[in-house]
Amino acid sequence: MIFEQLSGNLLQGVILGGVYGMATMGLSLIFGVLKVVNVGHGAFIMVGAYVALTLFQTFGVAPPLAVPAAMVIGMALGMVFYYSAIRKLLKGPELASLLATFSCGVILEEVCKQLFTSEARGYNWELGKLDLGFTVLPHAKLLAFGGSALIGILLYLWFHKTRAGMAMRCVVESDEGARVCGIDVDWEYALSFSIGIGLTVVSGVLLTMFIPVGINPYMGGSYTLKAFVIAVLGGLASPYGAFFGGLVFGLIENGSYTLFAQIPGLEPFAMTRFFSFAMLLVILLLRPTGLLKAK
Amino acid sequence: MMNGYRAYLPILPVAATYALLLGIGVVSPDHWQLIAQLAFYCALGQAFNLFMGMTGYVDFGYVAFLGIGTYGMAVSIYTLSDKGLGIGVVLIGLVLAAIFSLGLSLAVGAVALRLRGAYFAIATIGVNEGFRYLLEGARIWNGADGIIFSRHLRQGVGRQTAMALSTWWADILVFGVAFLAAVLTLVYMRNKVGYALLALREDEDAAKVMGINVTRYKIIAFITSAILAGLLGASAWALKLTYVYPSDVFAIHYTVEAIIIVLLGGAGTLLGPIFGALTYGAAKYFLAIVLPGFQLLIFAPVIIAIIVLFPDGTVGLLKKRLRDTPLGKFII
Amino acid sequence: MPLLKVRNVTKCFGGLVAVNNISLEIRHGETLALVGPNGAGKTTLFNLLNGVFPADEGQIIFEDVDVTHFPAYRRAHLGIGRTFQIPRPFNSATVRENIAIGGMFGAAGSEIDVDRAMAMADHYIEVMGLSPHRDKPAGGLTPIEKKLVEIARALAMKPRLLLMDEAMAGMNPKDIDKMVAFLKEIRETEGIAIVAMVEHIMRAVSGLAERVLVMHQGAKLVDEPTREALSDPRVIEVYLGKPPEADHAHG
Amino acid sequence: MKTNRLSIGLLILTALLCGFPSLLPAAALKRIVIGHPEALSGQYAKAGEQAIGGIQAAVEWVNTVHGGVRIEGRQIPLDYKFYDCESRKESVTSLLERLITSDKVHFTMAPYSSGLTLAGAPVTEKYGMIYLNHGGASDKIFEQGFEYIVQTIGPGSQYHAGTLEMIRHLDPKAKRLALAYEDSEFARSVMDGAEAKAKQLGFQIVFKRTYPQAVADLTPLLSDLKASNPEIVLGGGHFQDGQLLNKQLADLKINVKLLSLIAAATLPAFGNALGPLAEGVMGPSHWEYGVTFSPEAAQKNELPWIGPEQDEFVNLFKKATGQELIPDYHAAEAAAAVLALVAAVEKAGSVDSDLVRKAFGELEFMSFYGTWKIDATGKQVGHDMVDVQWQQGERKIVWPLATKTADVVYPKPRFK
Repeated sequence: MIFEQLSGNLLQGVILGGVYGMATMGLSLIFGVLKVVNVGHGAFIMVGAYVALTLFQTFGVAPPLAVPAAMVIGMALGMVFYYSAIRKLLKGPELASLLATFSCGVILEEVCKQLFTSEARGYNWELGKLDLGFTVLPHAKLLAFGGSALIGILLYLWFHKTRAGMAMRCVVESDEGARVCGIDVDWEYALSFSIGIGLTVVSGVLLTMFIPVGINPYMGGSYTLKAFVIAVLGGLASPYGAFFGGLVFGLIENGSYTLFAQIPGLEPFAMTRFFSFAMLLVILLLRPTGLLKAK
Repeated sequence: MMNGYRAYLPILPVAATYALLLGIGVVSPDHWQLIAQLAFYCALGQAFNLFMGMTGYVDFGYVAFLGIGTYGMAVSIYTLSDKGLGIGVVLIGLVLAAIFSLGLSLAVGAVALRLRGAYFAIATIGVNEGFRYLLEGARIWNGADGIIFSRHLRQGVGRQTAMALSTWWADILVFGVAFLAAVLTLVYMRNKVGYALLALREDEDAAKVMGINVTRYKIIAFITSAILAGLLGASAWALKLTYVYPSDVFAIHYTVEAIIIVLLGGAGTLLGPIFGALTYGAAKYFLAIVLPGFQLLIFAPVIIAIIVLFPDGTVGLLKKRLRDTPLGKFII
Repeated sequence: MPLLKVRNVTKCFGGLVAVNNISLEIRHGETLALVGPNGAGKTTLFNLLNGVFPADEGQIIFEDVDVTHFPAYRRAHLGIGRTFQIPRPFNSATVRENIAIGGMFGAAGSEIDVDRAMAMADHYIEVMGLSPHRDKPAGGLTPIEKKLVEIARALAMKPRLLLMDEAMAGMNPKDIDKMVAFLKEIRETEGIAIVAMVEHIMRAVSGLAERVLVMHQGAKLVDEPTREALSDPRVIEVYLGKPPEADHAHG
Repeated sequence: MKTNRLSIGLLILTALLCGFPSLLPAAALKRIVIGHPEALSGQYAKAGEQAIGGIQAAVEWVNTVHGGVRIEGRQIPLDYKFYDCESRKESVTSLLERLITSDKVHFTMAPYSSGLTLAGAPVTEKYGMIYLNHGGASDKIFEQGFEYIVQTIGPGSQYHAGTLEMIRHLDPKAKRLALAYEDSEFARSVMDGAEAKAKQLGFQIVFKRTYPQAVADLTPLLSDLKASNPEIVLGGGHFQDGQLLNKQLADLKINVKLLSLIAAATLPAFGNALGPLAEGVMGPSHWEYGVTFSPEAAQKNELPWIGPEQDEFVNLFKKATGQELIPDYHAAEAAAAVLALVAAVEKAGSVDSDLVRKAFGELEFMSFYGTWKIDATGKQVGHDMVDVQWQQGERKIVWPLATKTADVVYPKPRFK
């Protein structure tokens, strides 16, 4: 019984973890290139959720087809925030960029509150379910997982097979080196910030395929915190590390629930959160480069 | 000291500001709660600045110290109010708040202070959230139910005293914390601690080579700042509001407010947090009255504009400008 | 009884041996020039001597104390001072404060309070000719001035051994002569041993150092009195023969 | 000293702006003012907006239909003043005090939620001023010995009493009950109440677990719940978590005979968000459009009737908010609190809080919201809740039988 439940939870965890991983890639990309922690991360996920919701409800666009629109909107938002705020703070203390990204998130939340009210919304897009006996997987979830994996692979190919991607990788390794090689570092910053935001908004679309309800302007906060843990699992500066970090995170969150549930007197769900943050600290201390990377 | 009292002159504007605030509150008791809220922001800014401003380390989980301080006071009143200690429960509460925040800061410091920059910020967020969910998950101190102890306070000290504690003495304590934080900031600045912190803020590796035991000084600042936060939580959140929910007192939003206050005024300055707190507190209060529901929409872009245009903060800027004028010795 | 004794010290980064099995001794009050091409491992050796990072192997003994595992600040307390190749003053602090910080926390630190440190700072400001800049933030100075501040800060630490990383790079010959004279005087009056890292300026080497230690690819190539070293064919080869491997090593 | 001069200037400005009204001499009672620090932003914004709309509707009714508050043969207009407390505890105290001292309000209302209600209590107690609690359901508020809090929303422990009685009525054999709810003081007091009631009625609690606030995925909890094989699930806590719970029960094909969710399921947003998945889901509500309280019913129960009838209230609410919106229970209970206040003030013949508090104690009436009565601590004991069920995209009242607008669908339709 417990074993069945545990395997069901772990499978669900991997699927959810894949989407979480995708939702963290943008954060890691931005940190990797600009060394800026986007504290307003969750708000961009929220924007993606509203993009999917609005396109579906107003124009009947199926959520997967909202991905390109989300990418465009996200990149545009990224450019706007980069050139109006982030760019001038790159050389300043951490404090300034932390507060600025947080404020960007607040602006988005408040604008969305004015546009959509603070009511929790949702949409209904049923594709059927896959019943495995020990657990049930709706097709929409599988599609979201597949989409996340695909985007992860595309990002990888872009980084490794295109000139633009390789230029960005140079900047991750060393600003100075990239400058010497004739790469316009400032433009790479702008581009990666905007791609990072674009990916995050896209992940918001995919997340609604997973959970199409409860969409509200303040939904992002808990995703920001999760993304921090996942990013650290993946090494903070590595977008695909983040993807695998997501998988690990999903496994741990869902797996540890079953274990904590065996201990009387505990609230297992809250303990899983405690566990994930405790893990964050341990990893930061022992393996700040993430779980996957050697050295 | 060679400079003697002159080095401590900048405490005068601080004392004057707090005296003025208190004076307004006493003359016009109608505005006491507003004054109290401003004092809370002053204390929050001063206490946060003592670590963040002086070391440059951004503790994004700072609110955890306020939270655990709140619990210190709550636990004391909740469990000891029927022991006939009278007002003693409040004193024990303050001591517990200090001990709890000291303990937590030692634990956090041992782990997180090994990290730098963004890693430190993320680790401290992790501490705050992790601690909150530990309380909820393991049902420590009633877990998510929190502690509601209004009745206990009243039973312990009597109805009139309880009311006076919540609506007057709690706020006086907040003033006390704010002033104590300012005094400690200045004392640190004028002593070796301050120079060590200045050096490590600028260049931690060079500071080590100069013979500075950076870990030691970081922990001194961290603990001082944490204990002040614990006392602040015990007075402004526990004694004043007489209840505590974990979701309320571990809310990351208060850390952000502390950052805003310090940044508005100027990180690492003595007067900056006060100026930041008064501007922020007053603006927030009036916006809530004039444009209810739109405060954040107005605040967020203004904050971005301020950090882009005045990265040193207002007092930081003044300090630079006034360095060579007679006023310079007051403005630090 | 030497001031500093280094025995078979090695430091690797990944697969790269930055410092390879080096031994050396420094006597009280002596001046040693550490020379070698870019990437020879000189800065790494400095970092090992003052504890920026620990050695992988070997032993470092300073005045009878085994400091191999001491962190940087404790070595500073014992009397090892240091300047950096690219000056690293505390930018927002004034020149006076910068120098005073050296006094407050250096070798004599435990007995020196803020006021005494400030008085010491005033002394070195005078000596280094920095008086016009006394109350200016160090971040706003020229590179040369920053270098002087850094030397003053290191001297205020009252070290018995001063490690100077490219202290004279970028100076004109006149300033170099002045600096050499100054260092000689300091050495006499304060009894400091100096290890000066120099890349190219032979003028400084010959004027200041009694002994030259030449490093090449992480290893000790030559350790002999200045006069012999300057005419040693191996040294000349290192500089003029341009061995191709030198470019690959990190220093 | 530039900074200081600036801050002094700022303070003087502050003092002037707040101080002026308080310097004016007290005039004869021209208006009666209710002051309210309500949550218009932050996590309780939605409930706060509803409450303000409901209060404005009630005030409008008092002034235009009722002709003002009747004291000593005069009819005094009612005024309502609110500020945004941003769902934050520290703002509640300063705004309350401003309302009491600068704005010279006569009565105060608490913001939505138990926590914010508690935050303001020390201030209103200090000033000895009536503090109308429209959205703080925690029973613990009334164990603290506050003297001026008057509750209109029903206490949390009673939320599921009717639901469980209904199940007993419909299905005497149903036994296996699961509780899955948000880890908050409010949801806990609801579920502890439900547990006690359920045991009394012979149910067996097969599952009782919480999930943290702001949860994004409930799958592990729900797999655990599924393993306990329940017939009835009671749960929820706030708004989005209830939607999530329903959606993920459907995802995991966990079918039960009855699903009742507190808070979330009683709001229009629930049906909009979930569509067909909401079918058959229930929720306990303090009030629902379609309840059949009327002046006639009041007469039958020998209770005085106060306030607008239901449709009248809905129209006033739409006018106040400027939106084509059916009010939910947050609006209704806030409006009912105002009606209770008017009744109490008229009974006391004074705006003195002590006299009015005494009148509250003796007050018992019916309005569109239902019956109203408090006990000695100020806790609401006279109001019965209704149970609503989503049927064909609409909320129908299915319990108690006397007020039902549709028959309950039991067991609920299965998830496909």
